[in-house]
Amino acid sequence: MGASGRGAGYVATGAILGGFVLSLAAMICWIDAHGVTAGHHSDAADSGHAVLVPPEASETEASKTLETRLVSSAPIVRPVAAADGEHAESHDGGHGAHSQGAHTTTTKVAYFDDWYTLVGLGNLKITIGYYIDALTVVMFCMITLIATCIHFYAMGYMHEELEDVTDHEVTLSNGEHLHRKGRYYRFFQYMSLFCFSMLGIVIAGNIAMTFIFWELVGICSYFLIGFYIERKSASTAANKAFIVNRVGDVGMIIGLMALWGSLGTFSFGGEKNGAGEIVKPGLFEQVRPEEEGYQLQTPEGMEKRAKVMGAEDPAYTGHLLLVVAGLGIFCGCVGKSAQFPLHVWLPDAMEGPTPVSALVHSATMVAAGVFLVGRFYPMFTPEVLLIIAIIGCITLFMAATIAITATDIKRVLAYSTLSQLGYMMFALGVGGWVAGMLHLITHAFFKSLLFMCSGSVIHAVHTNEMPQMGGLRRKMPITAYTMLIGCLAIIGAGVPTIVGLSGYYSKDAILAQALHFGKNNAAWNVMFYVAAGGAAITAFYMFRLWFMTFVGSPREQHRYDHAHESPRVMWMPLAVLAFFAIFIAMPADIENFTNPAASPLVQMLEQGRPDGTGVDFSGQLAAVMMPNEHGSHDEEIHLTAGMIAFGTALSGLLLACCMYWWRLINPAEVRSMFAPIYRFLLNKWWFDELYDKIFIRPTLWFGRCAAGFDRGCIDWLIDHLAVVTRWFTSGFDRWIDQTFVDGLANWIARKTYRVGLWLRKVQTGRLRQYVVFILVGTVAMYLLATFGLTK
Amino acid sequence: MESINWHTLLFLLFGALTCFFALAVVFSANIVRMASYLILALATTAGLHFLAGADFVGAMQLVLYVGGTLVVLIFGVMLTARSPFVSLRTAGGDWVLAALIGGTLLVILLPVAFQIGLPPTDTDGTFSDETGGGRIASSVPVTVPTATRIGLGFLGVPGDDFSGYLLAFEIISIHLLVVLVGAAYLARAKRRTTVKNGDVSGGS
Amino acid sequence: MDNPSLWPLTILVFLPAIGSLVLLLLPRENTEIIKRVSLLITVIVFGATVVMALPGISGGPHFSLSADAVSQMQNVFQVNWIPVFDIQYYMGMDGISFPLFVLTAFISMLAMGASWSIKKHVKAYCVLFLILETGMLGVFLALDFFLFFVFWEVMLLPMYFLIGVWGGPRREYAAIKFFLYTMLGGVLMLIAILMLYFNSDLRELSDDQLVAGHVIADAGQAEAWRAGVPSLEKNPDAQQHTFNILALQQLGQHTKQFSGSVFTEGGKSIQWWAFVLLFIGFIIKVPSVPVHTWLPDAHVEAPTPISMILAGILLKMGGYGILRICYPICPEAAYDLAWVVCSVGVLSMVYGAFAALAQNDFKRMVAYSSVSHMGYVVLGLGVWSAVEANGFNADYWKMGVNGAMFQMIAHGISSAGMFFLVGVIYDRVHHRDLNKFGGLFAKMPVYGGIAMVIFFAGLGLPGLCGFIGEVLVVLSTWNFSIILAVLSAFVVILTAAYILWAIQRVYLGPEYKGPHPEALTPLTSREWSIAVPLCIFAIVLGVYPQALFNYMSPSINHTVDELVDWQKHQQPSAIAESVDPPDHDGNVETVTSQGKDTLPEKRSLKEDNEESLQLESFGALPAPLQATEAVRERAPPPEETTVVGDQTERG
Amino acid sequence: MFLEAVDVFEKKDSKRKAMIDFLSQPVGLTHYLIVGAVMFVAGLVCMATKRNALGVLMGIELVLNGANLNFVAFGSGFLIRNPAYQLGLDGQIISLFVIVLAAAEAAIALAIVLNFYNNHSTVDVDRADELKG
Repeated sequence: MGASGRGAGYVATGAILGGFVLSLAAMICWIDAHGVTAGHHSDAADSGHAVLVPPEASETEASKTLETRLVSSAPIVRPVAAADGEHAESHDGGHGAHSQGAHTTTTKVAYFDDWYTLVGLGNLKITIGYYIDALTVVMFCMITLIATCIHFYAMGYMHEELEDVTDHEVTLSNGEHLHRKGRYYRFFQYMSLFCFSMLGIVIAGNIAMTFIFWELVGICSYFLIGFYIERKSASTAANKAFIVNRVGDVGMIIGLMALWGSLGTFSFGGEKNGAGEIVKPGLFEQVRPEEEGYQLQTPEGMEKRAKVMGAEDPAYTGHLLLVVAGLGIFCGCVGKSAQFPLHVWLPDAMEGPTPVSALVHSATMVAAGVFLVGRFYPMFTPEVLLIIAIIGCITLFMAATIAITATDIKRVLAYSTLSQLGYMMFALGVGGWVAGMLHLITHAFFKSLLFMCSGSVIHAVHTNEMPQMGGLRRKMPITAYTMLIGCLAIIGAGVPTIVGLSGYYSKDAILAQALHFGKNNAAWNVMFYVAAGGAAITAFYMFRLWFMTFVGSPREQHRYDHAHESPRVMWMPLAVLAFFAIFIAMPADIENFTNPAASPLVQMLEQGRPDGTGVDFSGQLAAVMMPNEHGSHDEEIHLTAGMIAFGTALSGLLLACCMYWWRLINPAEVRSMFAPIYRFLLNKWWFDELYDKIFIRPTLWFGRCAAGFDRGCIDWLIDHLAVVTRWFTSGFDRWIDQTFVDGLANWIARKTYRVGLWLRKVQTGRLRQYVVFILVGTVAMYLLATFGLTK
Repeated sequence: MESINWHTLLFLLFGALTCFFALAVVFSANIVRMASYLILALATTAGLHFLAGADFVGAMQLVLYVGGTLVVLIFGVMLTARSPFVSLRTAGGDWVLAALIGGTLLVILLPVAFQIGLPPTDTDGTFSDETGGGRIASSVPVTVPTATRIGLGFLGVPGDDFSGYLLAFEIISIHLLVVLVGAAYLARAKRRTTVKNGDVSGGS
Repeated sequence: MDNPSLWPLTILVFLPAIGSLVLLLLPRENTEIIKRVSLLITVIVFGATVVMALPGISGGPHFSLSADAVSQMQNVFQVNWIPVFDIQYYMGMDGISFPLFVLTAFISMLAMGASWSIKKHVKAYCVLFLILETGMLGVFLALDFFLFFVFWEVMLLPMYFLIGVWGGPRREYAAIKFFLYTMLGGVLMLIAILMLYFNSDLRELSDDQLVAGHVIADAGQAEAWRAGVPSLEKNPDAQQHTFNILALQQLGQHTKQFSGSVFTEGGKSIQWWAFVLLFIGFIIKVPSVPVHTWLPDAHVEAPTPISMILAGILLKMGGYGILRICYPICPEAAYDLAWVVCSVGVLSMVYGAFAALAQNDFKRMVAYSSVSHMGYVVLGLGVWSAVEANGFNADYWKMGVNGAMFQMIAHGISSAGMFFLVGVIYDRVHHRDLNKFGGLFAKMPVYGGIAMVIFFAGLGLPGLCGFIGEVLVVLSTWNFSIILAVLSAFVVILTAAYILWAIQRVYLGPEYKGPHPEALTPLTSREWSIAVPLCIFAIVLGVYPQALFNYMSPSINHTVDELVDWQKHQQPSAIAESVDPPDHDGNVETVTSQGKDTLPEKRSLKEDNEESLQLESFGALPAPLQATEAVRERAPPPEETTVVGDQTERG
Repeated sequence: MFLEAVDVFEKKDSKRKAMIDFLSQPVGLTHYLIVGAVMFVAGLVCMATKRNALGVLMGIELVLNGANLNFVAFGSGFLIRNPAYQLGLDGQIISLFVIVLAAAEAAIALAIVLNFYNNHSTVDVDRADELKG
């Protein structure tokens, strides 16, 4: 293998690096055209750029990052937005001055068109296209940057695969360990395919294309989780991941059907004809028409569909269809983002190599669900958003509690990922679009950092079990301190109201919005407290992890002795990511330094905010009011939420210090004190067992029933029909002779004899039984005479 | 308030006693007690016969049944009353079966008793002049001796409410004779076969 | 009649049969030559079909993609065969049959290539195989019902022997089961054919319809044709029966000939019974639950190439028959029973997937997956979502039918591939127990990679052929029935489960657990050259499905449009209700009486139809005299015949 | 208080009155038939359940007596006034015959039982299954 395998790594890394460079260029173009923060471009000429500068450059580059596999038929790129001066100005002013609701009527900038028609049947088209707005640009940069880091890292981490590998986790039937060829090249092949698919989701111009790439990232994830195909646990985890994702996809398909059946298009922005005119309004336009000031309304198509269905109240049923569509799409996101109740696959997915965990199962793919919720945000009714919030809330709490007891370092991180994804969903659900997206970005950085640090540790000590580590800080300082940065970022460490790590900004925004939501919907106020409590738990388990791994005395001297700092190709990416984990969300503006909203990232995201989602709006079916996100920037709310977040995180951190650093509290005692809860958490709330009982076994049982029904019932019937027929036809003559002619006499004789024998049994010779017979006979005759004869 | 009808009271007494003893026969396990209850049951039946105006039959019941047949039976009891046979237990299943069938029969018979005992309807013209119909007897029964008329009947002289029974009477007489001879023959001791069959029974 | 396509198509269809005659002359011992000759013949056939398919090539019959021809029947030829019964040697192709025709040639070629592992009675095998191919090709081209039936049965017998002689241990059982099932289907079909035949009367068609039914070449010949047959007025009983499928379609859609009751007055109509009989016959072939049990046995016992043929082509005939025959000839019954069709489809999908989950035999698993995948086809054909309420919008139905047709082709590729892949390892290790495999990926990496592509195509992964058909069918179902749509969506979980589980058990894992591990050698070049084209097609159709839709869609849409036209004529209540009653109160009388009086004289049937339509629309008005009659005759639109006019005279 | 007492008294009184009414009713055929039925059924149950041969005999006596009682009742002029429905003296005569035959039967049966006892040393009828087919 050797050189050629290494070549695969170079090619893949080079490609993704190129992708990053192009994304960066695209971002620069974007900023050039539309500005980072509108507030810094106060002159109208600059904002006029949006129209004047033909954005082909950014366009083609963005498409190139798709590794240019799709033939772009020279798309005519035009901003949909009528970005005339007035709009742009109010847009700018709105963000810069951070005034509430000012941007509600502005139209966000988005470029979209179709490249390629996959299936075109008359009016109905399934296409491959693009939809580019600020969110897309930011996501592109984030994904390619992290992917580049991880590719570099993987070149170091996977070097064993360059030569023949002995897999110590697989024991053959002859007792030896498996010896196989290295699969370095295949790893990078899958990684590249994954990056392609992931970018495809981000750039997708319609929900069907999203679905296509959705499935593709699913299959890449399947390959990567099951990378060690010889390990039974790995292939099982891969199957589990794919199948659980498919469960979510069913919901997504249902959502697609609901959209397709009534609206007849999947396109986000709209379908264009050759001249670039929109011939069919996109989903967003249909749900939030520009003329209506982007207010959510039931699209015409759904009401029509409801009428066709014979609904008594088409408006109501149409709205229901919209809810179904939203919920369906969200189902897909639940599967992909491993939200409750489809979260079971993600921890198992840690069977894959650690770079995979870092890239696929923490930073990007699982975030695709959150991204889709963000992308599809205009379509969600408040009812759906409420459900999203509830699901997110459950997930963040549940996963956090499980993470407390896990001992596998990657699993702790996996559950922490779940929990953080829950935060994102929760943020989106309570109306915090920017908060959720911001957390998506920041989380991607610090979580991939954490995973890569854990990979570095695993690489050094060859175990995943934290109880076998300890004191590694001295052996591998870079890893330890970058990981510390990651931990601080994830718990949202920072000085309240002044400055903090990236997580500080995103988490504060989420909690502020949650508090804001709770203030508007008293019934759901509890979710804020759950989220705040989750922050404490997060701090606790993250530092439990860090202390157990890096602090104290080595628990296994042997492993400690062999530990070493990772090579440069591995720690360099750590440093890069650590840098971003600290600074990515920080305000760049010195004047506004303490204002979180002044961060360029936040400003960029604000640009990508879906039209019409920044205002208060309330539900039709459920009594819920989605508060305007800007309301959460209110000093009172924001300060309260920030202090609560700080306090909870600090308490969790202190508890972790007490238990694992200062050793004031013995964890074992705590464990035994809460033995039932501990068992409950250790067994992951018994979800696997539960699903096994209520889904897998019945399904297999039903499958066996179906197969058995085929053999036992249908085939049996057929076979016997055939036997009967054959018997009937072939032996018909003989049968007649034997049965009717010869047989009759024999039959009578035999039957007489039989009857005699049978009657003999009645003659027991017992006097008393005879008496009983007489009695029975008498009664029977009487009854016969009474009821039988006298009719 | 009417006065108590003593005829009814006596009937109820005797009827209840009869039923009670009959059931006692069924439910007692000991053969000697069964015999005693049977005597009492038959005796009270005789009382019922008297109350129904059948004085001769009642007397014969007492003389022949209670005095004759029962003595024969008790004789048999005493002859065979070795301890294992005094109380032979019946299996529970048999009880259940018997109770089931007996109950069914009773359920059938009792409605019949009510049906038959009830007077024909008034629309039945032949009976409309009678007071109370079939069920209601006169409150004070008039006892008419029946022995003479029965004797006449047996001698073949038909009366206004009975036929002649000379032939039947003769047949019965012959029958009794034959029975007595047969009984004597059957019951005589047969030493030889006893030993042989005793072996068989011992073996089984 | 001028039949330029007669000889080329005849030669094409019968080339395999002629080839089998040539094979008879070859010595039996020289098996290699026999196989090569057979392969050569199949390659020639496939090459010829490809030439026909390619747009740029002219000369000889080819499939035209030009706008005026693409939706129509092309390369039609008619020769009288048994004139007494108007049986013709009559073939043609359109976008529905032609892709299947090409698929047949393609899969036959690959299956012949896969036949090298056959060692027993090679000559007989090849002869039967070629006859089978002729039968299959003929079925897809035949446009005469009788001819269709003949090909259908011709195909059956070689298949019986191919399973029964060259099959596995229980081959006789499987062969007889296959035979009996298919015979049953054939018998039902025959009954239906005769029912339709004896109730048909060509004379009622208008000139245009006669042309559309290829009874006459153009409208100018109509006079001559009418002169040649007994006149309808004078000789109403001298019916001109026909086996012409296209003419029968016209009859079914434009006349009321198949709407009479069969058994009792007011009972189910002729076309209802014909539809049911034909449908049962075709779903046996598809096969759908509950008449599917021949398939697993036949597949398990059949040799690999025959499994490929079975799954790749034979199953498609059911779907083809439903689309070509059931729906256009019996539209009324089809509309009536659409929910049955769809339910059968969904049931098959769900049931097949569940059953596949429980299998331990690799081939059986694949066989059940076929049942499940073909369920999509039946479902897609059935989603008659064009109703009055949505203004007869047939877009979604068209999408379903297109999806179903695509699924047929895609399944032809993926399932043939799957069976071939199973056959490859069966040839090596001689068992198919899923639990006794493992680690094949490491031992046979190329094979493993190809298997991944094919199996994921079966799973419906985007970018591979299985996805397009499934997603189109499932998406189109929503507008027909939400419940069925949701159920069919859930099948994707089961599909993923059984395919991934099978992959895990066979290809993944540390080591091979079954017997003969030494026999697991990499693919030979022959096997490679069979598997790779399938892979390529799976990928090409997955990323460029439009290539296929260009051929199929116009014809499919044309068929669907015709049915929707029929439906519009059937449900004129919308038109009638929109008319203001008082305005036409007088008109009702006049038009009605006029219609009744003049109908016998007016023999232009097109007018007749319009007339009756008009009558129909006015008949809905509350005219006192007509009220009761109208109520009696105007039962629910799709079930009961609604035309007042010419129905009565025919009797 | 007073009212309650009256109430109680009335209740008691009504019960007593019902009792007296019942006793003042003349006896009818039904009464006899009921007693006869009870005896008959008791006899049958006795026959069916007693394993002792003499118990079975006693059951037969009960059955016969039950039948006898019916005969007498049907023949009684007190119970049935309508001559068209009564057996008259025939009933009594038949019951006399029954008594006589019962005596004869008892004698014979006893002889059989004794013989059986001599041969088998038991009176358990379940042991006498020589009639078994």
